[in-house]
Amino acid sequence: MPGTLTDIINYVIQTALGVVGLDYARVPEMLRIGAAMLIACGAMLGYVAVVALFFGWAERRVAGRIQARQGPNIVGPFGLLQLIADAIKILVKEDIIPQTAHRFLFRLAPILVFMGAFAPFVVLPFSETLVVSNLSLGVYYALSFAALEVVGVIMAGWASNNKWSLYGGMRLAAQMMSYEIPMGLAVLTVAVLSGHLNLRTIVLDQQGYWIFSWNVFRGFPWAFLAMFVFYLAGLAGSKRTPFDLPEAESEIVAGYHTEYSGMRFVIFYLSEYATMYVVSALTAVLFLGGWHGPIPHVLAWDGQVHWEAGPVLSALIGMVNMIGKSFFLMFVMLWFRWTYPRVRVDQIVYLCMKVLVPLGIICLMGASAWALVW
Amino acid sequence: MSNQVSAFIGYWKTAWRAVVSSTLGLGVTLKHLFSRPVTVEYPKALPEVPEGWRGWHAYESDRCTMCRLCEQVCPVQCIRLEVEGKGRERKLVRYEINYGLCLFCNLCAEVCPTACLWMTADWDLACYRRTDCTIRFHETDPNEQRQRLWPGMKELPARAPKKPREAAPAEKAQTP
Amino acid sequence: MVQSLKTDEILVNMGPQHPSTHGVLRCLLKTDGEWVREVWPYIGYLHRCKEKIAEKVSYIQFMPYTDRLDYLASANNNLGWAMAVERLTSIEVPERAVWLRVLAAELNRIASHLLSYGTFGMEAGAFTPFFYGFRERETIVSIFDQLCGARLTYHYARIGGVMRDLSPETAKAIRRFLDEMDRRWVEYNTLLSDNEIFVRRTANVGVIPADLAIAYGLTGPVLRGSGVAHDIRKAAPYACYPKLDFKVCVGEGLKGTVGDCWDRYWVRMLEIRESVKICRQILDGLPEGPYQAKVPRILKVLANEAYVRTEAPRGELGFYIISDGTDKPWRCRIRAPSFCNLSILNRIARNCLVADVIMILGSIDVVMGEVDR
Amino acid sequence: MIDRSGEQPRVIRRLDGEIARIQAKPPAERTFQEQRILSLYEQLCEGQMERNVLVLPVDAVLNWARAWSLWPVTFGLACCAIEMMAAGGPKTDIDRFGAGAFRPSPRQSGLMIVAGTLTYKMAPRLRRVYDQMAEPRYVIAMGGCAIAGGPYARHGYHVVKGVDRVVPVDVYVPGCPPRPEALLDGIMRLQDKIRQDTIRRVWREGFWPWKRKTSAKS
Amino acid sequence: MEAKDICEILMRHLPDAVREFCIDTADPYLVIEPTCISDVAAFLKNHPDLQFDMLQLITGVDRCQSFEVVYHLTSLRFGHSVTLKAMILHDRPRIASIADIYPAADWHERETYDLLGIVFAGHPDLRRILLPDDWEGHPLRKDYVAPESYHGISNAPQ
Repeated sequence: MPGTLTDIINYVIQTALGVVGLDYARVPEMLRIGAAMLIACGAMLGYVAVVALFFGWAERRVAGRIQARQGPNIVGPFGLLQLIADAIKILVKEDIIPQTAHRFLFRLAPILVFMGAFAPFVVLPFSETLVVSNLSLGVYYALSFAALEVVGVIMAGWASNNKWSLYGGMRLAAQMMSYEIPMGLAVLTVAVLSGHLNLRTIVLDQQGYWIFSWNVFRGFPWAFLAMFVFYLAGLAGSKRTPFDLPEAESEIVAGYHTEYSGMRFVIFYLSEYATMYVVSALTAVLFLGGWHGPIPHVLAWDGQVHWEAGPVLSALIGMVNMIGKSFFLMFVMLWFRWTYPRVRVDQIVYLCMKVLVPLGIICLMGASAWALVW
Repeated sequence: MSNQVSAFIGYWKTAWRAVVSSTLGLGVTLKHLFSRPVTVEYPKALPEVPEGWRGWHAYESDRCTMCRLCEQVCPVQCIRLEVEGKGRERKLVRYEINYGLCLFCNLCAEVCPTACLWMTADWDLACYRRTDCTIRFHETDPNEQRQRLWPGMKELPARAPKKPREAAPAEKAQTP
Repeated sequence: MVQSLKTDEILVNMGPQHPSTHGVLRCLLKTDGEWVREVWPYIGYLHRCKEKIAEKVSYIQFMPYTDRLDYLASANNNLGWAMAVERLTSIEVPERAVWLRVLAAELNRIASHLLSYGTFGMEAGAFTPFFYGFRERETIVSIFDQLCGARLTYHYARIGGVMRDLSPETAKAIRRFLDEMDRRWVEYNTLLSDNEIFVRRTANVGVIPADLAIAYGLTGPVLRGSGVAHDIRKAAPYACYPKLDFKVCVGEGLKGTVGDCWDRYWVRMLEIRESVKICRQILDGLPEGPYQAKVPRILKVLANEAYVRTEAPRGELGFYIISDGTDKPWRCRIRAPSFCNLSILNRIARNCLVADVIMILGSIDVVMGEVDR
Repeated sequence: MIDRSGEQPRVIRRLDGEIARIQAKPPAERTFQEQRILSLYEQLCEGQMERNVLVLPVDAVLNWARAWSLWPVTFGLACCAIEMMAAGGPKTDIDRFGAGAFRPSPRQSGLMIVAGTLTYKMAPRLRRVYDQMAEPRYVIAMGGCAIAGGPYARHGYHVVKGVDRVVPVDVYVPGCPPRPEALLDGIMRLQDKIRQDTIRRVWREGFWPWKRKTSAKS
Repeated sequence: MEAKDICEILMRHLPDAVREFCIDTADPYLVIEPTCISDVAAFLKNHPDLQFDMLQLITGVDRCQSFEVVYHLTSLRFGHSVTLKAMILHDRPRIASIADIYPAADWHERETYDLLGIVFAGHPDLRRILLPDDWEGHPLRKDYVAPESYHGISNAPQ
């Protein structure tokens, strides 16, 4: 089993200290693993910040071009510094906690929401070796944290003692109850197809004939439908249009983050993009073949291998494939946002329960029948 | 039994219609994504304001006969005219328009018998103090007055000497 | 709803500062969870004392104030006020001026419906139609820039004529815009009207039966959406409408029952196409001649009274003027269509979700400047 | 006022060295736009700010960030609200200045554009929304009605004669309604004003949240 | 159907209601007794060949020594319209409300009460609609003086 990111970091620390002359082996096992894991999570946090900043800018530029206008273009070369200006401004903005709000829960809510959004990053692979920790229950772990985020939002809604936020919180409760089930069914279809819950092995199963070995094409009718079920449920999970009911701007003022200002509001903003990335990356891993992408790792025709990418190069190619697919799927989310109106609360429950769940069950039955036969 | 069947067909028909209409909608936005934006980037490119646009005024005090018609016809009385002296040797002291009240309705320009007050096509008047919104116009030559207020301002388009209106204009001087 | 679960109702203030209340309108919602039991609209946050000003200002000077009544359709308001005063003083208006006023009114109707298309889409959650609507509206507004020198408050009509003649290049610009509007109209429908989510949000929501609409004095697209083919341009033709042929657009319940939000929205979209047709006919048949009759500078009106009604984009706009011989009206009462259309909100927005109240309010399409006068 | 002499004014780099750069140029060949910025800058200096305010480097960064991400709260009252929407529209895109994100709730917004007629019934609401806004907040009074009561000043018994009787106003944009470009001009003037701000003055008033006065907490 | 024969039908059915029929102004109007306004309205609405189903406008006019309440009714079916006027005394203006016959009258009457102080007896919910609830005086009266200040915001011009 090739090492994970923490092994790489461990190895790097060991060689670095070795060069300096300290013997890193004497440090107890637990500390070494902990230090490597901490550094990996720090890197992942930096990656989340970069994704959020980039996609905050991309959202306003794409929105501009779709709406026949320019979008921010004066601040940086292409308006790139716009999000940095927003971030600095909001850092020094006054941070109001309403007197009538519940102090402790008001402060705790954004932390929970960000935890729920950031935790799955540990499991998302970028390439064969670049994954923070290779959990054998990777998919299961990623999905369970979506529920934690919902607890944070409901807490934010209730704690800010504002009728509109209360509505926002309750709406997400209804929404969460409805999108969890189809998401689970779609994931089960893939689990049945590849027989594992470990993300890395799921991707390794999708190796072979270039693109056609992806799950989407491999288990053609079932996995193909399951991808749409998963993606729509993921949209509802990351509160994006057409399911952005919890912070419906035109109906319930600003939804659950009406009373939040300053740094706490940015944490909500950050975690929205984090969940968007998690859903896109999971779709890419489960259905679109993870790091086996348009750029092949190995050139082989009529049976013998002509060119084999080295370990570092294959990690790089894997990363490009993986991030490319995730960013394209996130672009599709932006595209949806500026095209579709918003559904009503009862319509989202109808859609998830009456449309996505039957579809998910059909895919699951089909995939399991197929797995029995082959 | 039949309504179950029709309900079932109805279910799949709406699902199909949803998919088709959504993809068409996506097509429209995609087409716009790659088409040119219509933005006129304000500080770099200026908006093309037509010549007859009703912006803030220009005023020639030497043509003015201090008849106070503009002061009376203005619905909000934002024009203040101060004159000293009597009869023939009246002298204009102050001619002010308060743009905090002004309606930009062009009634004053139409009623002025000697056309000494007319509306130019300039629109930018942002300022920090409310008193700056009242502009004093009592200089003799409007261009020289605008230089004093905002040096470097372009010359006003040369105006033909009191051109008669082409169609049958509202009689100005005629009072019943 | 599980009856046994006794949930107490809370009063929610969809306050004057709310992203989707079309300006400063406050709705007090009595809600049980998301279900709205009662809606009490509170208006008056933009009461600018228009009728008191009408008594203190002369007929000619009140014309710019009518721009600010329904500030999305000021050319229609000018047309109404000018016709009311001309009815009182029986001034004879040259034919070209009448045609030019109706041209400005119809162009303004297109601009007003485009904006209501954009804001209705935004209330449903789609932000893009708002920007497409505004892109077309910018072309109309630049046409009005050349025609009468202002972007929003045109003050184009005068008592006895219009302010400025239609120059040939403005006419060319209008024709270019009308052709482009036909092309864009189809695009708008694929983006919003036929979108399944939008249809689900608006069909069968806020259904107004025809008799209830008439009883509450609704007029305009709100009334025609319920299937009543009442359009003052056809019922009591004024200005040059008898010479123009156009269709009265009525809601037929294509996507749901007759008189739901989608029908009112669809009537406005059809009216955009009708107004494009009308503008083309006006441009073709514009008569020659003077554009302003001779009107004394101080207009004294004998003791008289008249009620003149015109078809504004939101319904029947009426001016009831009582004159007393001086140059100032004794009493001027303005029948604002939005004021009457809004009075039915409490009757139909019951037992629906908060999101539906927003859609019903958007489909009635009120302008607060006109409601509060 | 924009120079009409046909020479396209350069994009004015809005970083902090702007005022110094204009002052360095000899007065003869300053373009009209720069001359106007200077005249308004002098107004600022002898206004309530100190005479020649020393703008620290940290100020430069904070002011640059605040100037370029003014998130307006949707506060459209009347006709000027339509022109404010047109300013947000495709032709004169306000999002280029970073001010396009119209936040629905006052907590997250830093700029309040009072566009339209303020009446007595609406005045307490306006004051409450202003109080709820987070601290570095700015107000633009757009349109004649917000400046001095506009067309309704003489006989309007129910109209407040100017918004500065309710909230402190930073920039006035006259016009009835002003063009969207005039609003953009107003926002650029506000950005000039923001660049004169310094944390030294704000520090004395208690820059950090726990020192803030409690009124904003309501 | 012309205003004249509408007036005749009304004279025939409710002789004591109609005071006079005046045609010298641009729009002819019927002056009716203020006491029987509601049954005139009910009659005009339900009569088979009149059917005035839409109330366009209710206006209050301050004639310094008396108040006038003017009703504009129209029929969408036949296209004709009529104007009714009721004169009421100036010191305590009261008239019966027709909000139960025409639901449209509800808001019109509240506005007339708000701006002119005419009390409509029997109105379901007679409150001020445009002005704030604690506003004194009725602005559209000829003898109205604007207040000096309201809640501390002064009304003095700039």
